Formats: sequence, C-alpha cells, structure tokens
Amino acid sequence: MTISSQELESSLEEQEVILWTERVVKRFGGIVALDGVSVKLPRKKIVLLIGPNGSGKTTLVNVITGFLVPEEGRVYYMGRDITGFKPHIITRMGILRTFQIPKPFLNLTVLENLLVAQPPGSYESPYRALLSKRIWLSREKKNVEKAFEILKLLGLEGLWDQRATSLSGAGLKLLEVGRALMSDAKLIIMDEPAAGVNPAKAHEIFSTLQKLRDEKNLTFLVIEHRIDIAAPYADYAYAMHLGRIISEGVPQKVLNDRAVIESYIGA
Amino acid sequence: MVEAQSLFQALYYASVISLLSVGITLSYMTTRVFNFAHVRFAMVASYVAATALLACIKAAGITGDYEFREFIGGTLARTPMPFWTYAVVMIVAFIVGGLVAIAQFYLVLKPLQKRGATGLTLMISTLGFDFILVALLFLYMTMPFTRGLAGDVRSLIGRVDFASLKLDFLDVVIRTGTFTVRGVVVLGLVFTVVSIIGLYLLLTKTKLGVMMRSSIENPNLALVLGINVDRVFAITWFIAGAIAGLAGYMFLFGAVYLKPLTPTTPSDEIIVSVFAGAIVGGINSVPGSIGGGFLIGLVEKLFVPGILSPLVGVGIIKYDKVFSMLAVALTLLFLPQGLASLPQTKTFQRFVAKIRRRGGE
Amino acid sequence: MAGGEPILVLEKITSGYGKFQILFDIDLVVPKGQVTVVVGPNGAGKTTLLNTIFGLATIHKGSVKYKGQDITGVPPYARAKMGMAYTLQLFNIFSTLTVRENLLLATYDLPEEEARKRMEEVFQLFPVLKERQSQRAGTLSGGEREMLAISISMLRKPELMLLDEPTAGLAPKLAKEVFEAIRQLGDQGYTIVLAEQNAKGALEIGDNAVLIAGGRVVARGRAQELLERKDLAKMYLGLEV
Amino acid sequence: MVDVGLLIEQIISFIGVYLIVTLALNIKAGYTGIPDFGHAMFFAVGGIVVGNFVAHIAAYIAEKQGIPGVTLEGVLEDNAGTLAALNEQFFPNAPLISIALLVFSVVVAVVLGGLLGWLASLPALRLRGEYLAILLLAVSEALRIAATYTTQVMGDTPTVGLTVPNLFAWVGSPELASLAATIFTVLMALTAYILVERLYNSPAGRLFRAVRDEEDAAKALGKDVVIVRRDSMIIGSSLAALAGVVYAINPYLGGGSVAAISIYNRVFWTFWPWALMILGGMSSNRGVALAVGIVGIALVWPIRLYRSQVTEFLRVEQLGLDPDAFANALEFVFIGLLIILVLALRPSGVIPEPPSRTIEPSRRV
Repeated sequence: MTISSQELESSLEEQEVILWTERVVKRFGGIVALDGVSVKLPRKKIVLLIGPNGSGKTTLVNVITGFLVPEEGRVYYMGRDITGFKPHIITRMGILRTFQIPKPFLNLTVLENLLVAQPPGSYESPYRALLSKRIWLSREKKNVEKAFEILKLLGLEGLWDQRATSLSGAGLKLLEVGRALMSDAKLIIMDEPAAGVNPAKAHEIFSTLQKLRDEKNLTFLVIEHRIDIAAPYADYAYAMHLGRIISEGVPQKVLNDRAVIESYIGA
Repeated sequence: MVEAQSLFQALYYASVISLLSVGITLSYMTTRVFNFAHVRFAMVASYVAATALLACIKAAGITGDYEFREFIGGTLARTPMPFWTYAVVMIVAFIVGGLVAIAQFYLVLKPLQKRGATGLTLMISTLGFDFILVALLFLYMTMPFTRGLAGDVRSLIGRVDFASLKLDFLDVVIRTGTFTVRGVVVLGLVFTVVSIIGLYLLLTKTKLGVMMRSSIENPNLALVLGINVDRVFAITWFIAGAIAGLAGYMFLFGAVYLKPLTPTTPSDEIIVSVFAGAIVGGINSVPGSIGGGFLIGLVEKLFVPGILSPLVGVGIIKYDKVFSMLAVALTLLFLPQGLASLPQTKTFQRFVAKIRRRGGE
Repeated sequence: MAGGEPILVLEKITSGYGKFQILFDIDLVVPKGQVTVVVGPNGAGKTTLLNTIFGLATIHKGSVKYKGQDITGVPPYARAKMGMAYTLQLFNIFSTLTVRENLLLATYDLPEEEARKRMEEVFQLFPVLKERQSQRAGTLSGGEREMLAISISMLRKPELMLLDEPTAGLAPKLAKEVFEAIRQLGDQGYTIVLAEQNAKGALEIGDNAVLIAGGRVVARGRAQELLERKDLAKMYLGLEV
Repeated sequence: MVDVGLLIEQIISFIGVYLIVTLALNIKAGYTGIPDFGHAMFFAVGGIVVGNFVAHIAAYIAEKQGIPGVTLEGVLEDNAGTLAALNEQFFPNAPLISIALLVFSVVVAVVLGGLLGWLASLPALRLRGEYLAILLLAVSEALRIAATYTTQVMGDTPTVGLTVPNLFAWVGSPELASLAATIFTVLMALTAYILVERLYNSPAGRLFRAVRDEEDAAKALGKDVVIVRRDSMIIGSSLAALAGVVYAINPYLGGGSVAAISIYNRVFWTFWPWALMILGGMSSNRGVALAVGIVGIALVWPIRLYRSQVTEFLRVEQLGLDPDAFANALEFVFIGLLIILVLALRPSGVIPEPPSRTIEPSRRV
C-alpha cells in the first residue's frame, strides 16, 4: 500500500496516462471556477480529488465529462483531444461518472439495473422488439452472464432479483459501480462514494474499488470528503482550492501539505 | 363593433374564470398539485346555495309563484325576494366551497402525501375526488330533504330557469338607448373585484397572509419558525375553495353566460379555460392567475366573437376554446411561469431597454 | 464540559436522511448561556447535526433531550414553540417578503407591544435592517441577509439558537462582523450552537467546541484549548493523530 | 329478460376496447413515465379514419358502381343518408372491399396515430411531469374542438357525428355482423396484449422503464432519452388509434356513430384509461388486463346496462332517491373511490410492476 511519492512520480513518466487536462480554465460570470487546472490520471490507479466546498472539484469533473466546455485548456483521453465533446459521446468512449446521491432505476431489479447499462445499440430498438426476440436474445444471454459476474465481484449476487429500492445506502453505491462496469467504462469518476454510508461499509466500498482496479484494470477518479476513509486506498491525490491544484502526490504527502490543511480550516 | 351588452357578458364570464383560476393557483402553490376537482367545488357550492335559497324563501314566508324566468327584457318577478336572502346564499356558497376544499385537502391529499405520493399521483387523485363530487351532486339532486324544501327541487335545479334567478332590486335592467345590462352582471363584476381586493389585502396586510406567503416560498424555514405549515396550507385551500364557492354563486345567475346547472356543466366545459387562465397568467403567481383568468375569458367571449369573427367569419366562434388551449400550449413551452414572469425574462428586458433608447432619441 | 447546566443533550445519535446515515454515535451536551461551536470540514455532518437537533433529519438511533425532556419525535414547528430557533445555511430568509414581514413572522405569536420592543432591539444590533425595512429581502446583500436571518432567530428570544454556517460565502471582513455579532449575543446570555467550517473564526469566539469529521466527534473541549492544539489540522481532516 | 349472449358480447367488446386503449396508455405513462393526458386525441384518430376516410373510399367506389343515393360529396354533406345507403346496398355485397377497408383503416390509423404521437413527443423535450400532462391535455382539447367543428372532419352535424360504415355487413344478419365485430375486437385486443407484453419483456421495454425511473442515470449511461421517449409515444399512440378503429367499428360500443362527443371525450378516453391503469398497476400489463376485466364486468353489466334493475334491487326509490341520478352517481362513485383507495392503499396497483422477463427468470447464481 505504501508507495513513496518519488517512486510513483517516476513511474508516472513511463506509465500510460489515461486522461489528462492541460491548464483548463472555466469561468462563471466573473468567478473563475477553474484557474489553469492540469491533472493526470494514471491508468489502473485510484486517484483522490479533495478540496473544500467551492474549490472547483465538481466543475473539473463536469469539464472532463463534457457537461461544461472550458474557456481555455484541453482535455485528453487515451491520447485524444476530447475537449468540447458531447457528454454522451464521452460516455460511449468509456468515461462514466456516478452520482453522489445514487440514482438507481428504483423499480427495476438489481439485475435489470445492470442490464440497462449495456452500451446503447440497435438491440434496444422497440420496433424490432415488437417483431421478434431474435434481434436481442443472444446478446442478452451474454449480458446476463456478464452481469452476474459483476454482481459476484460486488457481493450483490444474492440480491439479483430484488428491486433496487430494497438495497442499503452502500448497496446503492455499489450498484452504481456495477452499472459503470456493465457499460464497459475504463475510467470511472465517483462523486463521494462514502457519503451517507457508515464507515465499515465505506471501507468495503473502497476495497471493492481496489479489487476492481486490479482485476478489471479500471481507473478511478474519486471525489471524497471523508479523507480519513479514502486516503489509505488511493494511489495518488490532488488537492484543489479556489480553482487551482494546490498539491499533488501520494495521499500522505498531500494530506500533510500545509496549504491543503489551511485551505480547509479557513482564516 | 363590440356592443356594451356583450362586453358585460364577456366580463361576467371572465370574472368567473378568474375567480376559479386564482384557486387553481393557490392550491398549486401550496401542494404542487393541479387540482382537477377545483371547478367542481363551485358546482357543489352552487347546488347547496340553491338549496339555501329555497330554504330562505320558506323562512321568509314568501308564497306564491317564484318567477325565476327573468331574462333581459322579460317579465318582472312577481314576488320580489328580500335582499338578505342573497347575502345568506352567498355566505353559504363561500363556506361550502371552502369546506369541500378542506375535505379534499385532509381526506385525500394529506394522506397520500404522507405516503410519499408524487405530483402526478396527486393530480390523478384529484380526478378521483372529482368523480366522487360528481356522484354526490347526482345524489344531492334527489335527496328527500332537499325535495321537501320547495316541493320539487330536482325539477328546479334541473331546469334552465333556475340558473337565471332574479336579483330583486339589484337586478335592475339598465337601459340607455341601445345599452342594456342586467344588474346581476354589474354585481358579478363588483363581486370579483371585491374578492380580489380582499385576497390581496389578506395576503399582504394580515399576519395570516404573510404566513401563507412564507409557507409557500419556503416551507422548511416556516416550519423552523414555528409555523404549522400544514394548517396554513389547509387554510389556503379553504380560501381557494371559498373563492370557487363565490364563482359557484355566480353560476346561479349566469345562465346567459354559462351553461345551466347540472352535475357536470358548466364545470366540465369551463375547466379547461380555468386551467388556461391559471397557467397563462402564471401558475406561481396570484395576481398573474387573476389577470390570466380575465385574459382567457375575454379572449373567448370578446376577442373571438367580437373582433375575430367579423374579420374571418362567424364560424370561428365555435373555436373560441382552441385559442385558450393554444395559449396554454405556447405558455407552457415558451414561458412556463406564465405572463407574470414576463418582466423577468431577458427578451422582455432587452425589449424595454430598446424602447427606452428609442424614446430617448 | 465546563459551563452552565445542560439545556440540550444528545445521546448516542446515529442519524441521516432516509436510508443514508451521516452521523454516528454522537454525544453532545450544550450548556446553557454559552456559545457551543461545531466545527469540521464540509461533508463532516455539521448541518445534519443541527437538523437532528431540530427534528429535520431521520434519527436511526439515540435520543435528543431538551430541558430534560425527550423530544426525539416532536415535529419541528413544535420545537420552535418550545423555545428553539434555527437559522438555516441556505434559503434562511423569505426573499419575496419584505424585511419587515420577515421580522414580523418571527413575532407573530407575541403581543404587539412585546413584538415592537424586540424589533427595536434587533434594529439596534443591526441598524442597516431598519433602513431597509420595506425592501424585499431578496434584494439585500449577502451580509445583510445573514444579519436578517440571525435577527429572525433572535426575535424569538430563543432559549436555544442554532446557527448553520452564517459566514459561508461572505468576504472575510463581513464574516468577522457576523462572528462578532454572535459573540455579542453570547455575552447577552443566549445559548447558541454554531456550526462553522471556518474553524479559526468560530473557535475564537466560542466557549465550547466539538470537532466532527466523517460523522463522528473527533475532539471536544473549550474552544480556546482546541484552537491551540497543534494537531487540530490533522484532526480536522479526520486523520489519525 | 336479459339476453345473456348479447350481454356477454357487450361486456367483451367493452373490455376489448378498453384493454387496448389502456395498454396503449400503459406503454407511454406506465413504462416510460410520460404523463399523457392527451390520450383521447390518438384514440380519436382511429374514429376519424373509419368514419371519414373509409366512408369516402367506399362512397367513391359505390358511386362508380352507380349505387343510388351515394355520392362522394354526400359523405360529409348528407352523412346519415349516404352512409345508410352504403350500409344497406354497398357493404353487404362487397366482402373483399370491406376486408380491404378494414385492413386499410387499421394500417392508416396506426400510421397516423404514430405520426401524431411523434409530434406530441416533441414538447416532452422541454417539459416534464404535471406541466407536460397539462400541455398534452390542452393540445388534445384544442384538437377535439377544432376537429368537431370542422366540416371536413366531422361533417355538418358535429353533435351527431359521422355514421360508421358497417364493414361486417357482408357476414349476414345484423346479429352476425355484430358478432363478427366483437370477434374482431377480441382479436385486436389479444394482438395488442401480445405485442405490449413482447415489448415489455425486451431490452427496449426495460430501457423505457429505466428512463422513467431515473432519466439522469440513463443519460449518464449514454442512452438517448429523447429517442426513447419518442419511440414510446409513437408506439403507444398508434395502439390508441387502433383502439379508436375498434371502437368505431363495433356496434356495441360506438353505436354505429362516431359521435364527436363520445369519441373525443377526455373523461372516457383519457381519464378512464388513467384510472384503469392505476387500478391495475402502472407498467403492469397483467394488472391492466385484470382491472379492465373487473371494471368492465362490474360496470357494463350492472351499472350501465341494468341500472334500473340495480336501483330496484337496492330499493333506491323507497329511500326517496331518484333511481336515474342514483345510477349515474354509482358509476362515478365507483371509479372515484377506486382511484383514491388504490392510490392510498395499494399505490402500485392490483398487480405491481413485474421485472421484465427477457430470458428465463430461473437463472440463478
């Protein structure tokens, strides 16, 4: 678990970076929400993004996922400039975000929730469905296999036929992750996965993320306020304040940074 | 050319729509539900008020013919009725309308809300409540005690004639040259204006009004300040229903302008216009809905027959409600908060600025 | 904990919203006549703590005692009548009402004479509100809004006043003024629970303090002592010391 | 005495048409969560296709054949007379044309209904929830009024409506023709049921429901929510138009006339289907079928057809109530109370929404 910061930073050079931003600037009216933000997300790592309220974390995520277009700077994903791409295009390229307050399909079962998350395509056409099953049947079988595999990984397999409403807070967060996996996402951006979940469960969520990182080769960008829980699981961390990155490195280093602590405590 | 008489008729109709629109808005602002039963409150109030009127006649010891067949230029009533009967009837209509609304609030909406019903579910429950009210009206028509009041209430209520009661000394037919208007029309207008002013004063000058407005704007904060928001909302519903009751009172005298009374008319026909008034004016604005109600009423009964039909032909009159409906559609699509929100829109502000600049030149 | 007799006691509270749990096993004692500061980073559960005290959150476990009485299931409006007042962080004034109407609302259940007297007191503390009486509250500046929000609570002469981040989003100078006003109230004998993210500012004016992080109490004591602790910063982020 | 055979046909016809129209609404409102309060306008499309288009085509052919009393213009100008002539002299002898017209009306209604549904899905781009509901209601009302008073659509006598061509006249006696119409109704209802179930138990149906439950999440998964809504509106609306055809053709239902009032009425073709859908369970086809069945049997039989017997049985008159009014009230109380009680006690309906069974649900871990 303990990697020294030098080690990681040097390995960053060689390692592939799945997504990076270059001096992104975003203004709202007179307020500068992002002031030249450059981040790099190494492949197969869990990256933590912290900062007090209003520091620009969510704006950064919105820029990465295409919900906002930056005034300056670029966003690159797998070597490709994706600045200004529409959100659903970015989603289809493999970047998926989960919601702080989980948004499950409440009346669908856990299994259905995953199945819906399959990448969009013609097998979802209602007109063809009216005519024949054949158009979607074989694919559906494969999807069910895949979904059960994911459910097992998340420890939700026993609940596959339960409605999403019956899941606990932590279960709903995991369901979000499951949907992301089902959609073939490569980079999953999570907004406060530990919020509203009791600490024991929160640790479960984070260890599941580690498992997924290792077994599924996924990259995670995690915004989290409960740094005490998240820090041990993260490989790298960025701290933001007033629209800038004020510190980066391994979590231990970032958390001991004076600037970071002061940004939290206030004047 | 619009005749004075049709102008007054249109105003009467518009008043009714306006009184009802404001209730739709009040109930939407408090409970976030489009109340399909609202116009039926007026019907119920109308029926009960009619019964009260008959009771008054009995109590006043008026015997002989009740000549209700009074239209403009018709024969005068044989037995004038004392003024207080109308006052009593009005108060009855007011209270009954309010009570029905409160009943819906406590018996239907609150329990459903407690079970976590969504806006749409609530809206459908109002349909259900409306059906029940219709059923009650059907039954009410034939209750033994109402029948006992005046021999045959049923035939009275069922008949067109009942819907055009004569208003004693207030119902003077005013004639100046070609200008003819029934007193009841003037009264109806006065009535609307008075209740609108009353509502305005209530909302702005009284503690209750301030509590209502605060609970609507921010129920959580009101709760924190110790206001029993539920009760304030219930009172708001009572007021909305009571104003609908006043509209129901106007049904009784408005057969020329509205349809005769049956359990389903005129409310089934005017409900679309009432919603139109509330939405076009602004579903979150009391003054907006009053204005919107008037606007819709005047478009249907004045603009279309008076101005449009001479231009494009008489056939257009039948389509009067199409205009209201289109107004609703356009409002919802392009100005969802209604005309009341117009001054806040950018286009409007730019427009004003432009005009100002022009004026300066 | 030092100070007067406890007016409010939270015992082993676990609470949140619906299924979600934000606070875990919180014990809290609020002494009468003092300013109790609740500090912690955002997401720590400060607002939820105040909501729990006022009955706006779901309590999963534990109890809330107020003046020796268990009020765990009492609805918020009834709590207000029992002498509690709560200044929300956001939407804490009625912006479509005038300043005067906002203030009137807080005194609606008082005799007129008393209401007028209290309003004068408010105007003395915040003269700017007197000037803006007939203005719509929505047109006030950020600082003025906070003053109005606090005034609304004050007018009720609450026995317990809850303030949620009154300085959020204010310029440092304004924030300082607001803090000073709160200290003044404390000196006048009000019992206040102040939730603040601005730890330094709040601890400077508080009597007692609790620090929560990740939904748990991490430290508690006299505000001054907490301010001086070297490991405050780390505790603040909920990290092991 | 009660003619049992006739009674059963009436009940079946009622259930059949309401099943189609409610299932159609269920696709839009139940599966996809589009609060379509303008459902009646799609239903009306079917009626206009039969009463107007089909009548015109038949009149054109009949005029060519020289059948007396029939002219193309007569369909609108002298609707009752022309249609009487057609129904007596043309349709009984034209089985092939009748069947072709039957197919034609189904196809055209489905296409036009779908088209109107597509148009009606456009406002759903901007509006949600009750606002959308009110908008669709307003559009439906506007179209109803516009169509009713437009001679080219509803003829010269809007309150009477257009007389319906009897497309089953070739079968034989009026009784047999009615029976054929009932069988047609049943066939259409069964087809509709099979289709909506097939849709439900497919990835497409599942996606509809997902969009309904959490639009943002569906968007975040890369789904095109606009297209999902549009498709749902198109399919649901074409099915509603089919119901309109069935209604118009069945003499037990429309009574041989596509009277404007009964066809377009928002109470019977928007509010009732809503009520039935909620009773049965939104998004639950089996629930809808059950609700329509129960209400059909309970309503048509005792309340609508045998109201006088019922009121007599309940001794309404002895209580001093008017039997007619009482019977009217019964229907409204029945449905009104049902709606409120179901919403309060069983908000998910008699049979709650099942999961979609795309492949065998027995698949276990």
